[in-house]
Amino acid sequence: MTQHFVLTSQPLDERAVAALLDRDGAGAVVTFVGHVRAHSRGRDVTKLEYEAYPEMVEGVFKQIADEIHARGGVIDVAIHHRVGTLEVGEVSVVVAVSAAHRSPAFDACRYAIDRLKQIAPIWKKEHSPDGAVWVEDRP
Amino acid sequence: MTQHFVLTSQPLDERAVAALLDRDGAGAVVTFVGHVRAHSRGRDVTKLEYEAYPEMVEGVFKQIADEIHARGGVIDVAIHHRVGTLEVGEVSVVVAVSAAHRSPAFDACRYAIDRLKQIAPIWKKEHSPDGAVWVEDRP
Amino acid sequence: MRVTVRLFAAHREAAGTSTYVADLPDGATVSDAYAHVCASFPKIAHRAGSTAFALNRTHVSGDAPLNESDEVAILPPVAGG
Amino acid sequence: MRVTVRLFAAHREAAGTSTYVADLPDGATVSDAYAHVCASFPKIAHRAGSTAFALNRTHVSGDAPLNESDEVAILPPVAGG
Repeated sequence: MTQHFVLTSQPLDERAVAALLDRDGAGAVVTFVGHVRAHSRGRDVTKLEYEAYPEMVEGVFKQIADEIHARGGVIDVAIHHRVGTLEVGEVSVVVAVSAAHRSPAFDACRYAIDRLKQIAPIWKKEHSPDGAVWVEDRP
Repeated sequence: MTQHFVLTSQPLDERAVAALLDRDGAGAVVTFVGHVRAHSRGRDVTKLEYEAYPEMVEGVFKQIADEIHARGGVIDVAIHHRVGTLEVGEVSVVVAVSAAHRSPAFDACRYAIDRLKQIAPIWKKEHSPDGAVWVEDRP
Repeated sequence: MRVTVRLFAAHREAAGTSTYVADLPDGATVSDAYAHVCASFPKIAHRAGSTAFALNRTHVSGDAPLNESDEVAILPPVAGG
Repeated sequence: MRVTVRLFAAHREAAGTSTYVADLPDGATVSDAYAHVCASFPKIAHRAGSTAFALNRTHVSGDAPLNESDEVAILPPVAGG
């Protein structure tokens, strides 16, 4: 993994993502790691299936990073997302941000994951003992 | 490292700290890593010296975690802080929080590092080419 | 003109394909391509409010005009993260 | 009574020691211990507003009463993180 914006079917390694960051001058690195939960909206989850529009995803991740840089205060942003079938506990997404100070690092990391959930062309099918459904309008 | 609240003279490993967390039901893990910066308040920093009240620090970290749990929404909190002499770029502190959802995970991680800087009995001497000073009232 | 339509998630399953080529009149927009999708695959319910679009891998609104060989993507509500 | 006083950072350097034993009258408070520190080590400037205290490893205010063998810590402004 040598790219900042990655969509992959391989397991994600949060430390490798954070290690990609330019840390020159960084006093703060904030990392968000999303895991597959065993329960979701009242249902037991046995596994998740992530599908993406791969040719578009990395451009959207880059757009999110550009939006963050336009707000200022941040040194570097990396976003990696998994696709394919994930078991409970596996990592679906890693967002890492470096900044001189902690406040913009927290703000930017949160902005990145919120924005990813809004606009990244990625879909999720939740498998449970009752069947499988595509998740929509997740907050 | 098998404890949640640690003060150590050994290098910190952010993944090892995050790995301590209880992740049962966790959809989100947020990690804050503090690094020694080469510049601080207009001065070049050559190294930092951290001193602590070791018999008290872990209790204060535990208190911070208790405050977070009282606010609710969080599964687990781990806080590790380094003492001794640190070179530029080295990790001084790692805070990791697991929660079902991302919002309380971000809030709690930020609360923990803010609170640590307010109340943890830890002091920092900044060494620069002009001499060394104990840092006070750092925001 | 002919454009390539990309389908995902529930749309892809309902259509039984992830890509197809739509033949549209000159002057057609992204919304017209979406209407063509819904007409071609009746299992896909037309939901104006909750469907987004991309044209050549960039988000666009439904009134964006199409050109020969464009790639139109019909994006149901996303759920990444 | 005798209490153990812990000193840190600039205080420790000014005093040349990290621990000393202060002999205080019965009824003495944490603030009295701090005054004793400042009197014993003139290089330590008394700064009421920016100095915090711990008694037996718990934060307390200056009016906390002391008992024989207590451990009092004088905490200059902290800078962890």
